[in-house]
Amino acid sequence: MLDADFFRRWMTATAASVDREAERLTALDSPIGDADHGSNLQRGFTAVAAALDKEAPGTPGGVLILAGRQLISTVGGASGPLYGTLLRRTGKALGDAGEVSAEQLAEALRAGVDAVMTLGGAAPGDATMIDALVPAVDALGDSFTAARTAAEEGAVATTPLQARKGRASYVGERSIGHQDPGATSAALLIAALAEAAGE
Amino acid sequence: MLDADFFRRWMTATAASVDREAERLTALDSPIGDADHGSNLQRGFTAVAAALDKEAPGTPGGVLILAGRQLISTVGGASGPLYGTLLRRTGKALGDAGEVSAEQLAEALRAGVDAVMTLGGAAPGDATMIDALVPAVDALGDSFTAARTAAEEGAVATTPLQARKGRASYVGERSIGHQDPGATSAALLIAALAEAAGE
Amino acid sequence: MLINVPETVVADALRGLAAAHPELTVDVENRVIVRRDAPVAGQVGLVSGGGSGHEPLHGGFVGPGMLSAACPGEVFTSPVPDQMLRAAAAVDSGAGVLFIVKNYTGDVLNFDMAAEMAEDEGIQVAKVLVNDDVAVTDSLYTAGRRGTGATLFVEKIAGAAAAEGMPLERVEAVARQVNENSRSFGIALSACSTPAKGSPTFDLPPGELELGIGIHGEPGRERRSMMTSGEIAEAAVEAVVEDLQPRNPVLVLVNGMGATPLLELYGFNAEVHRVLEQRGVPVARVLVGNYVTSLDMAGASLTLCQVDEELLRLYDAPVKTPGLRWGV
Amino acid sequence: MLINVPETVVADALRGLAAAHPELTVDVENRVIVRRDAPVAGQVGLVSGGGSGHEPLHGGFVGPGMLSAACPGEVFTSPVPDQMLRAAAAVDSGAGVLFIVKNYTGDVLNFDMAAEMAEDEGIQVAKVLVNDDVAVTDSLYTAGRRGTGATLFVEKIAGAAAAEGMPLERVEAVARQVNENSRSFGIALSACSTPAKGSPTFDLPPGELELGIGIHGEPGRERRSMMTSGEIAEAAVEAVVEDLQPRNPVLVLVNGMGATPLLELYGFNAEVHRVLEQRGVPVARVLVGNYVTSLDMAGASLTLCQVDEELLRLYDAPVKTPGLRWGV
Ligand SMILES: Nc1ncnc2c1ncn2[C@@H]1O[C@H](COP(=O)(O)OP(=O)(O)O)[C@@H](O)[C@H]1O
Ligand SMILES: Nc1ncnc2c1ncn2[C@@H]1O[C@H](COP(=O)(O)OP(=O)(O)O)[C@@H](O)[C@H]1O
Ligand SMILES: [Mg+2]
Ligand SMILES: [Mg+2]
Ligand SMILES: [Mg+2]
Ligand SMILES: [Mg+2]
Repeated sequence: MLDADFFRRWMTATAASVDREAERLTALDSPIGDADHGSNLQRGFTAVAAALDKEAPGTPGGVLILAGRQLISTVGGASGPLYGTLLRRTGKALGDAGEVSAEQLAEALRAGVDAVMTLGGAAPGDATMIDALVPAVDALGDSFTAARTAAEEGAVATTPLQARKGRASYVGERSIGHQDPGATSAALLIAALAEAAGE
Repeated sequence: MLDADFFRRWMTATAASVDREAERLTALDSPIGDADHGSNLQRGFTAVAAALDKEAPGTPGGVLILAGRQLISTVGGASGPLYGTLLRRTGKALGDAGEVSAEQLAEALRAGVDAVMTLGGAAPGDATMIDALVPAVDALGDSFTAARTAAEEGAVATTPLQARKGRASYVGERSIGHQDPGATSAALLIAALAEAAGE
Repeated sequence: MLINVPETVVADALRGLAAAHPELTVDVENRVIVRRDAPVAGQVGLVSGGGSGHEPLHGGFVGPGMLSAACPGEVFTSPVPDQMLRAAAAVDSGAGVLFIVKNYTGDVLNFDMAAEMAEDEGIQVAKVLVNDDVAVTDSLYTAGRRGTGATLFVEKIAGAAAAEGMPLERVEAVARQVNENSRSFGIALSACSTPAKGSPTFDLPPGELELGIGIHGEPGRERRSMMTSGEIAEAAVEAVVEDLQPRNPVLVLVNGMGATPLLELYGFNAEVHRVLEQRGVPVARVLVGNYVTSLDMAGASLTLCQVDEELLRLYDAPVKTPGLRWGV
Repeated sequence: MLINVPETVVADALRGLAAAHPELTVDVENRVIVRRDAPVAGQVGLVSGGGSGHEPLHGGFVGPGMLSAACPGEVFTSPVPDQMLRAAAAVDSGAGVLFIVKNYTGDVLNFDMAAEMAEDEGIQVAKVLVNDDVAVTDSLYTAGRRGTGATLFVEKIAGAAAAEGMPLERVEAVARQVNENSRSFGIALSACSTPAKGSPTFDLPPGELELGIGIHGEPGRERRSMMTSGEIAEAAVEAVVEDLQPRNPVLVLVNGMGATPLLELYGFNAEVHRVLEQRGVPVARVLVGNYVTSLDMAGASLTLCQVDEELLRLYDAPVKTPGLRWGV
């Protein structure tokens, strides 16, 4: 079973990996976007880590709702509301339970990803974070490691696609050949989940 | 004896050589000035050549006065009034004569150079056009070729000097090591004189 | 760059704005710029905002006759809902608040969230989306047309409508009318450098240019080898006029992206006018300058806004902001 | 560059200025920009001019409350006497004309020639030389201190004096007083490219800056490795304040050289104010923007102008020009 501590570890592992990869995320956002994805998420997850330190919610749902709110209040851009909604909705779906199973997390995460798709209007294949999140959720039934691999493959698979949502869509066909920054950061989020699980 | 035609040839030869060397003059004006000396003189001597074509003054003095007026009316910058005054005053000193001797020209040119020194306040050694003009006038008693050589040596000799007049003075000691653009164009003017004399 | 560290660029600019403009209330910590006399009784409040780096848009357009408040985000990053909520609360006199939102996923999502939160607090909110950029043609398969230069016209004209005491629905309708009658097209001669990245956001060798750029340092739709100012004007006017098909006189905005000298911008304006005249498009008013910028990008954009008599009257109405001022 | 060919850059810009500003009479062929209602009966005419590439200076400062006419030369090249003569004739109402001349050999010589010619035609001419740049310290061995940012203050305040109907000697005295009480210092983060040369006028690698630059693309007095905005503000304020030793409140101009984003300029303004406060220099008014530019140079200059009550009143007086406008 996964407790609040596990979810805190997930968030701090995400914060650490976003810190490490911030330059790469921004660089990916340069040729097809506005060169801010790395600093956006860095700002957001630094705030998340600080808030969790300070408030230390006692339930998995509480951790993710707090994290999502922090992202919404500190990131801005497209990724702030989208990642914020992802974590908030996932957290809400987890309810008040003090511990949750991997299956419950998978189900809740699917609700979160659905909310992101509703909010942003992106479908798989549009070359967005969705392309990493959906396969990850699908694979989560097997293992965290499988989810990580699926997310990473999903991110890489955005490279030949033409972006149809977000800023990258503005460059039209010129987005082809570039890996989507949001899909890349989504893979980091899922990798951090595996890391929190010790996998 | 030198007639109006000789002075026209002097001016058109100057125009041609300024055209050829415009980029170099502008490049010299870049590190210590405002990168316009070549285009300034090109504009001016093109106008001089056109005016001489149209009006064809019949005396040496008339040619230089017209040329000087054209420079004043079309060049602007420091070099416009200075070169304009040089030619106008030289022309005035030549008076109404239909032909003048090389000695008369040397004397008139000295009056012209003096007028430039009065107008601009520069003395020899200040790293300006004066550093090419004064030795040229001094050598003109010998031959046109001697004047040309003296002007060229005078121009080269500005390189180690610190500019004390004009824009180049603003960069202070950093003007040391750069040949003065105006001294360089003055050497072209004197070289064109030798060319007009067939030397 | 003339900065301290990338992290404090926006806060530093807000402190400097406060020092220069005592007629604005600048909340540096919460990143909200409000005209000092807000809320103005009986007047609709106008709130806009977006990523920083487009100055004077939006903070420079706060003041009588234009915006009531602006929310600057990080560079090229839309602000967060908390900012818009705070701004709405500061400017609502009870007559309601209009959010003017440039059409970018981030701006739309954050303003949407703010609108929900504001309505929860009893503030009546209307929203208008600015989407004038004709370079984004195929909006079915994109995030929709971007909001660029027309934002200035929407903010100016809706600001005048609010200053006249029009009710929220009217101000919103006017703003929407301005947007629907505006189209823009931008070109870049160089990329810009964001403080965070420190180097150009994309590679544009001298001698080449990008057609159909936005205002966030993103490359355009197409790369070409260098064109003359006249050829660029032809391309821009064609793109805008073909899409807008104006029948009435137009407001013309010849906008610099940041690093293009005014000398060149005025020269470009001459070419734009030449082409408009050839096409028989009557010009009502002209604005030339750096208004909706993209940091230190070299280039320009053209915006045309077709106006009827009411819109023209509102455009001409007095405005007193750091970035745009006339009649007062 | 956004140009047709280097040869027509100035003429193209003048055509574009004419298209944008019907309130100005723009003589494209003879290169003179005159306010449409000139000569204004009973008022001294104010004429300035200089090389192009500094826009909005000077052409953008023509209008009620500021210049009567401006003469644009080629890029960074002072105009020719014929232009000033024509301008003087156009604006002289019989009350005489003041030439406002930035201190550069070329400007001085050409305006001097024009003044002689104008007086030959019976126009009373006075001249004021602007020489505010403290970077040029050793003026015994140079062409003297350059004229830079203070030109804006001289033109604005003398313009207000003329608009009040003051006689030529008074307007001249006011202009001289403004100049004597003004000092400037500039820094560059990049060189500029002139249309004729097409590439940067000097080499300035990223990560280095030039202190003590002028406005003609010339390098400065000293090269340094990159400093923070705060450190640059300290250097600029120190240079200006040590030379000016102000006792009265000052007008502050935080001026962009052309390619520095407003975002950075406002951040720089914050630092300037911090340092002024530390030094106990009281600030009367602040102006932040690209006013006295050097094409696409990145960088900024600081100008302080110490004012008494009369100068401040004249500074605050209405002005209506393309580049500076308030009170009307
Ligand atoms: N409508 C959308 N639905 C899902 N994801 C989106 C959408 N729009 C953008 N994204 C994701 O957001 C990423 C960009 O985030 P970021 O750079 O932080 O924001 P912005 O685009 O506002 O600068 C994209 O790479 C993409 O994965
Ligand atoms: N006071 C002066 N006396 C003599 N020559 C001068 C003086 N000032 C400048 N010059 C000459 O003019 C040249 C520069 O001319 P130019 O570049 O055309 O004008 P500007 O300096 O106005 O841009 C200098 O290289 C120098 O030789
Ligand atoms: Mg981005
Ligand atoms: Mg020069
Ligand atoms: Mg962004
Ligand atoms: Mg010059």
